[in-house]
Amino acid sequence: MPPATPSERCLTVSDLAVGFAARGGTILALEDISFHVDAGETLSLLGESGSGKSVSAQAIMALLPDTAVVSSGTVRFDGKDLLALPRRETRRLCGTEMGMVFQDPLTALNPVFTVGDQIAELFRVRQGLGRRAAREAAADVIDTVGIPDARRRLGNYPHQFSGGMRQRLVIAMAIALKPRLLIADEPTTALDVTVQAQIMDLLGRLQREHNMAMLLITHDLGVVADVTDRVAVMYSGRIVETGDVRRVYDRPGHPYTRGLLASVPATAGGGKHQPLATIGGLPPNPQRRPQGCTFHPRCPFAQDICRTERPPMVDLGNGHGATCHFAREMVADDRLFA
Amino acid sequence: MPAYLLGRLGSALLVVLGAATIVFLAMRAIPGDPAVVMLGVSATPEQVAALRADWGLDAPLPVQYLNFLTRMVVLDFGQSIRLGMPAMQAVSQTLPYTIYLALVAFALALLVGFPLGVFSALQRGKAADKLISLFSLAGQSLPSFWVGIMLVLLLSRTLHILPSGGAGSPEAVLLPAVTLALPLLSVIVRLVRSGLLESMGEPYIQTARAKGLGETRVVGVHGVRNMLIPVVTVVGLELGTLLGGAVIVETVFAWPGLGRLLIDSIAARDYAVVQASVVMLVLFFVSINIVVDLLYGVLDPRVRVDG
Amino acid sequence: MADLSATTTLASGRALPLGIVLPAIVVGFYVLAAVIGPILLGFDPVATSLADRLKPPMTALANGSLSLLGTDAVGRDLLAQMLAGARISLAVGAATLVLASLIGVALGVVAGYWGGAVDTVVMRIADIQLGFPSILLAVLVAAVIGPSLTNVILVLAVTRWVVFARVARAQTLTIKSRTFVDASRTLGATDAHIIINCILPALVAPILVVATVQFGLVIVAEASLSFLGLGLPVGIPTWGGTISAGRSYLANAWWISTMPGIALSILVICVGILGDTLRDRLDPNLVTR
Amino acid sequence: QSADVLRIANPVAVTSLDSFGAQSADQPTISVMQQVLEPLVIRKDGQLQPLLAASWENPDELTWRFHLNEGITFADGSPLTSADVKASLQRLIDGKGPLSGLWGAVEAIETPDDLTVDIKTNTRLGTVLSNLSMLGIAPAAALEDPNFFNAPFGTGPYRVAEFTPSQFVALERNPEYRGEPAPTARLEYRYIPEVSGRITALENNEIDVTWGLPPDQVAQVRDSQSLTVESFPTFGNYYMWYNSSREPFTDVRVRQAMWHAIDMEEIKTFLFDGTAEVAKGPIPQDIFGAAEQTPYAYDPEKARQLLAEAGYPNGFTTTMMWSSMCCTNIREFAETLISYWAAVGIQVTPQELERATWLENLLALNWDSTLAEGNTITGDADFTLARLYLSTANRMGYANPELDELLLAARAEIDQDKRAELYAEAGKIIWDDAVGIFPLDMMMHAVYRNEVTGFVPTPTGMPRFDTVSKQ
Amino acid sequence: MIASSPDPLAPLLALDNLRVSFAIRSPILRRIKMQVDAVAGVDLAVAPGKTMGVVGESGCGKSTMARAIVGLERPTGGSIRFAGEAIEDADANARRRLARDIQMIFQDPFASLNPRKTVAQIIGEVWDVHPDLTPEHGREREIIRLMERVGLSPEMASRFPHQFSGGQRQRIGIARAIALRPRLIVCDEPVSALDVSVQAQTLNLLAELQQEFGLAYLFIAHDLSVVRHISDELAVMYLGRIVETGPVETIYQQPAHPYSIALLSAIPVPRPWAEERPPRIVLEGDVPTPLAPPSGCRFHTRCFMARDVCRSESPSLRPVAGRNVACHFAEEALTRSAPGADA
Ligand SMILES: Nc1ncnc2c1ncn2[C@@H]1O[C@H](COP(=O)(O)OP(=O)(O)OP(=O)(O)O)[C@@H](O)[C@H]1O
Ligand SMILES: Nc1ncnc2c1ncn2[C@@H]1O[C@H](COP(=O)(O)OP(=O)(O)OP(=O)(O)O)[C@@H](O)[C@H]1O
Ligand SMILES: [Mg+2]
Ligand SMILES: [Mg+2]
Repeated sequence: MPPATPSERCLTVSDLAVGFAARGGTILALEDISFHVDAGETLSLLGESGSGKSVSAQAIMALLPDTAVVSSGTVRFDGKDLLALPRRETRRLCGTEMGMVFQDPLTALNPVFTVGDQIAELFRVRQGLGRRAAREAAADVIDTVGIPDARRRLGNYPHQFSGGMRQRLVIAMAIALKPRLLIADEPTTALDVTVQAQIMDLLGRLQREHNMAMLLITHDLGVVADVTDRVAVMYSGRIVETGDVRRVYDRPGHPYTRGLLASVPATAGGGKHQPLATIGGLPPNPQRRPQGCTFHPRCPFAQDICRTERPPMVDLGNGHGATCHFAREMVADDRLFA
Repeated sequence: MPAYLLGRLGSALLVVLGAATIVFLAMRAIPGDPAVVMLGVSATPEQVAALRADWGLDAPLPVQYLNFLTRMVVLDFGQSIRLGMPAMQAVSQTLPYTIYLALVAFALALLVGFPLGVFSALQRGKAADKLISLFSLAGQSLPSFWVGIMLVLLLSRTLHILPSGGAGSPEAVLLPAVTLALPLLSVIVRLVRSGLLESMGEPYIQTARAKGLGETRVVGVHGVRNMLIPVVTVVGLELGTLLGGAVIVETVFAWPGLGRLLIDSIAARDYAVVQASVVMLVLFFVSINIVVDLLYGVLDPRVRVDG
Repeated sequence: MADLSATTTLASGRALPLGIVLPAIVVGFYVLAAVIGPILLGFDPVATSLADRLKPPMTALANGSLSLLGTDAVGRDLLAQMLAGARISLAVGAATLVLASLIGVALGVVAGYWGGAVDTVVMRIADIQLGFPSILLAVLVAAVIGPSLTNVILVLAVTRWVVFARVARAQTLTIKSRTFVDASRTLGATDAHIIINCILPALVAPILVVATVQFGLVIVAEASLSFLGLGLPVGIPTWGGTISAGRSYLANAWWISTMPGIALSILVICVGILGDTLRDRLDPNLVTR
Repeated sequence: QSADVLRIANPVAVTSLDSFGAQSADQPTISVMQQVLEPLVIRKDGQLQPLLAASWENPDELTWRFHLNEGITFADGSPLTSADVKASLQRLIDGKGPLSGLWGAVEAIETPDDLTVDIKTNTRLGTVLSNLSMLGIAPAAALEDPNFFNAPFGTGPYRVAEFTPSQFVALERNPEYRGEPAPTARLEYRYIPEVSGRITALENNEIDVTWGLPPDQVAQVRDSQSLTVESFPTFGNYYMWYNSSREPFTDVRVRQAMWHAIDMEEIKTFLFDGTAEVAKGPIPQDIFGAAEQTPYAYDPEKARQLLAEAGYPNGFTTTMMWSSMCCTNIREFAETLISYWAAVGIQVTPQELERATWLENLLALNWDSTLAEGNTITGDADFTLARLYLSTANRMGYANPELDELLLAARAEIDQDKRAELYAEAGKIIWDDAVGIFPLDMMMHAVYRNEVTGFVPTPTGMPRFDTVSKQ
Repeated sequence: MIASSPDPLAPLLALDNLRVSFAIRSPILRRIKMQVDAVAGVDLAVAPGKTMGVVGESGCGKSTMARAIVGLERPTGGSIRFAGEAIEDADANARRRLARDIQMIFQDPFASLNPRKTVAQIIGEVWDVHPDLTPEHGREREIIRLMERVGLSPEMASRFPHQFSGGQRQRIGIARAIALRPRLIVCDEPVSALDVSVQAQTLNLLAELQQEFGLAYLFIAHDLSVVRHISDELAVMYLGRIVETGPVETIYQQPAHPYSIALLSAIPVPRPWAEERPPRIVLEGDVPTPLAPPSGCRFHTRCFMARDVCRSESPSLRPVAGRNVACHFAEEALTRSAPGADA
């Protein structure tokens, strides 16, 4: 990986491991998670349901539930190790330095307070603004996320907004205090295609305006391609591949990434009525992950070594890496993407 | 809103009417005759008949019923046989005591139960939580007359801290209020605890945390406010039954409330007072329900009727 | 789609937590005591012994036996009386709950499933029931049929059905709008089929939970009826009856009221814990009263 | 607490102060009102003595003439006149309450002058004096006022200052009272139904005096340093009636057998802590007209033998009902009796009923046997015997022409000594025929704090406090 | 079975001006506040053995239409014909008969399975309701056969839904839907809740089943790539109406309704650099609520081509270039969406 100058580096996660206390032992939700996001850059965490994307975000924002145990790793933000700080200190960075957009805009807003109150609360509590000034500021933010008639709508309750507008409100809240890092956990999953396009546009615009670093969490391969610089693909609590989007998509170094890309019906309409490529089997139970490469039971290329040895992150050049014993062979294989 | 209120009032009136009819029929269906109760062992049929005629009880049932309903409209329930005064006067002399007792108990339940529930939720799974849970479980289902008796035994008889009964001194309300409050308090503790836990699991709490708000504010403002909705619904209902539950507590503590009046009046087959008490109790109950409904609208903007 | 196997059903053979085992043992002990207790230590309501009256716990009686928990106002052994009372109180509790839940579930399901006028009528009746002083009801029934076991159960069931009806109705409302009910409908299923196959099974857990809370309340309510002189006939011992009878003797024989009170409390608390644990395991979202 | 206020706890609520109507026989009402309204004659130490009336005579057999004392005034300053007496008696009769039956024979009340009242009857009425002892005289003008009974007054030492039905009554000194003013300025009655509540309140100095304790709790209170217990006989007793119109109680041997099965002495000693008297007649001995009878001996053998003779060698099954609100330890008492009967093979099912239901059953003769408490409040045997034991009253299915004759003759007898003899005879029949079982005569236990002095026992069971003071 | 249609080209299912409205009651008032026309006059035809894809924004009435077809909602107007027979007013008995021909697969594979029943019971419910259709070789064997057919191991028959993954649950739902050998399956977003890899498996299964049993699908989805992959015909819905319908490739290659244009341009594609795409059109504003639909053309509030006439006059479906479009300016739109044209 080309070493980025430390000044532009915004967030660095290294060797993060998070477990959950559960009946019948701990669930290791994250293992060996390392990635970084630079200022003005977008990193996408891509992966299927349960692969650990949200837990990663929660770990950074100190939002993990009490049952979670961070067993190792560091999260460096602004030179500080957030995991070493008391939770209270980390929280203090939330809102001001780090903002977060949640998946479901309906439930992410408190239903019993007006949106004005909820946004103004940020200014009042975090910046000590007076009631009126806070409201003014709130109106301004709502305006910047493109909700018309902002001032009047301050007094409305979340249920009086449509899904897309709610998501904009959540975004407004996340960027209100101009954080340097924005974490967006599946910000458009609950939305329609056309609205999704609006929201992604908005996020892109805001990111450029504020030169924010953005960590975008999604399971939609398409969304990633549009707005992302780099991508990290997660599978069963681990990052299996990371690198520049185009490189990863065009030349996936991990069979899982490869399978994922293949199973999307081609938008171009090719292969109509042809069976889609699929990944056989099921994701492992996090309490009983297979030995060696966690993907090996489902991997069409699995060899003996995959069953016994955990593959290291193989450097494929230009910041592209994959945790597969045969990553180089994968990249060299031209069968899939001619 | 007025239309809504009207509809709600309409159904409330229906409930009152239903209760009134039932109490009217019930009093006449049960054995025992007011005249006989009054005259006692020596009652002769002639005496009984004369008294019944005096009280208008010799009229046909439908006539009595109609009479009862028409006069009920102006809250006139007739004369109390036992007390020699208008039944409504008897009720209005005792109802304030019951309402006072219920309100003190309610306040107590709220002031103690609410913080205890919040505390318990925040301490989830810890020893304090378990202890509070046990306490609330006990408080919810222990017989209030037994609790009352034990409280008297302990605080009044043994420690001489509080008066054992009556409404003579200002502190006399404490023991009956505590006894009456205990079940409600326990319900509140449990509701608040589970409500807060549920509300704390909602995504908007994560949002609040992600805003960097202190945990106190997250719990105290965002958590508590949402938890109020289920709590108010149940507590409102319970407040209504608090009045009914007062019967036993009033007996144990010689509290001169409506509950005692009701018991004594039933025993004396004092139709007018029983009818008045029941109608007033039910009226109170449905009013509280309406208030709760309205409050619900205040607390939860999602059900607010706009425009 | 979190790990769903975490929501283990009771049937799964995992080690049961103390929250179930301990209270279950206690409740089992009560049931056992109720069943065999009276056989071991018979209670004869007419075996009064005036010389032995109001004896404190651990007193040797005139006939040489030891009274573990003392004697009552006519010299009958309190322990024997409580054992016999356990049988009655438990029976009353169980019978009442069965009756109340049958009525409540039936009405609640009907109201919730068909809604509209039926719903309105049932819920208004429930309102009347809730607002109506249950003591009057007790007097009514007691007076009309005379004090009897059936009566007490009837009165208690009538005052309890509303709770079950409400839960059943609420649950029916949510279940009937669930997709799997739609799925049954698209198969052409009739209302009866849906009620039997979709609604009723979903009611079992919440009703069971409500029943555990109500169990304590019902036993207590029976006691309260006895306290007001509307309970079971004299000569049929119940905990409530004993507590109530002992209240005039608080000054000189505290044990008469206290002992059955403690026995009752322990049972009620244990059943409550069972209910809580059950609720946590069966339906974490159910808010019960 | 001020020595000028005596705090009294009622075991039963004072529901009304109208002593002329429904509550005319109501003990709590009379108990308060006897200090407010005074009768023409009063029963003192078993004797009827003049109070408002100075003297009386019978101009003829159907007329009772009373001469009122001169110069007596009501608390409002108005003088007592014969019109007040007439109005009061008339109101009692018109009130149709439980005492109005005592005056069924009255034909006219006349007031020849301001201080003379004539009560004319259609038959001879021997009970006029004892009946009058229950009639407090209220001012005629005030009786017209519907609100009078919220704060009634009369010629007595106290007048009512405050009244909340069922809760609270306060009496204050009557400034116009002709005699020595009552030692305590204010009497406050509070209703505390629970025994333990009353005792606790007493111990905690929340009240000064109460009564109505169960006999078996008295010993306990006696031990208390700060309390005094006064126990004294009353006009009240327990009785257990058989429904003599029903099998097997139609047979006198059965009735007697059941009596013989019970050890009254043991009941008295243990259940009543010795604070009751084994009955020696159907009414307590202090009542006018009572005569001592020979108690039935505790003799289970004899009981069995009598049963066998009556055709029930193996006993029988029957029921006994009572009112749950009857009296303090009625249930224990009943259970004890039932145990005794069980010992001679008679299975008695207990039926504890609500009072109204009990009364309805009682009047309908819809019962086998019943246990109850009676109080001859007038202190005159007629009140109990002639009201209840006449075959025309048909209270217990027992009909005996001889008894009827005696009782009617006694009521019509103006000569009080002769009356007493007739009642004695009637009492003996009731006793020997075992119309019911008369187990115990009740004692009253008044408990007060040691500061209280001057309490005078009242056999009516309705204590008065116009002689009581606090130090 | 309902009389088999003589003409193989006649539509199996035909919606004619179908309307479904809901009365909105305020929560405590219980009185009708307003009317939502969730489906506001839809014409649609599904050919036997073919797949009709339906796309549209959330809340545009797709599910309501689907539910009306299977009888879960009562239409307030228009007609539904199945194999030529009007079924919109079918009573309970007729519905039971229809259930043999029309089945449904639901979006949420978890919610659509009774959590208290085993897989065998869930599939077997079919014959609880239709005992007369119980296969000769017995229920058990048929259940096993069905499970095998949809790719579930028969040992799992006694498991409960929560013991399955999302994809497996959806297979259970599919097994139940095909148990009666229906002719039409209404699929309401059957793969939306599934991860891409599982989605592919499910789509493959549906395609196989169609081949095997000659099923017709009404396939609702919001993922346009999925719809394109599986459908023969396409209907684009907007606010309770169909704005464009026709052969799927025709529309994809050159949409003729501005909404279709925007929709297709907004599809995120995994490798945009590898495809030639029309320029992205990001629509302004939000979807109007069906409680107060805009006058005239319902899309005019967000339309980048709207003129005055659009505000007043509601366009009806008309044939344009091989498909039906409801737009006053379909021809113009067509030129805009022509490959290579600038939007
Ligand atoms: N509070 C928790 N307790 C126990 N396990 C948890 C908890 N939260 C998450 N997990 C587990 O951690 C793993 C990762 O979950 P996470 O929510 O990060 O997935 P995700 O990638 O965000 O999936 P999705 O796309 O469904 O949101 C899962 O196996 C999940 O079961
Ligand atoms: N039972 C109902 N009562 C009232 N309104 C309803 C009801 N069901 C649906 N609606 C309304 O009808 C409209 C269409 O809903 P429908 O569920 O059919 O949309 P959809 O296209 O399936 O959306 P999605 O893509 O979100 O599933 C929506 O506005 C919805 O709010
Ligand atoms: Mg997630
Ligand atoms: Mg839908």
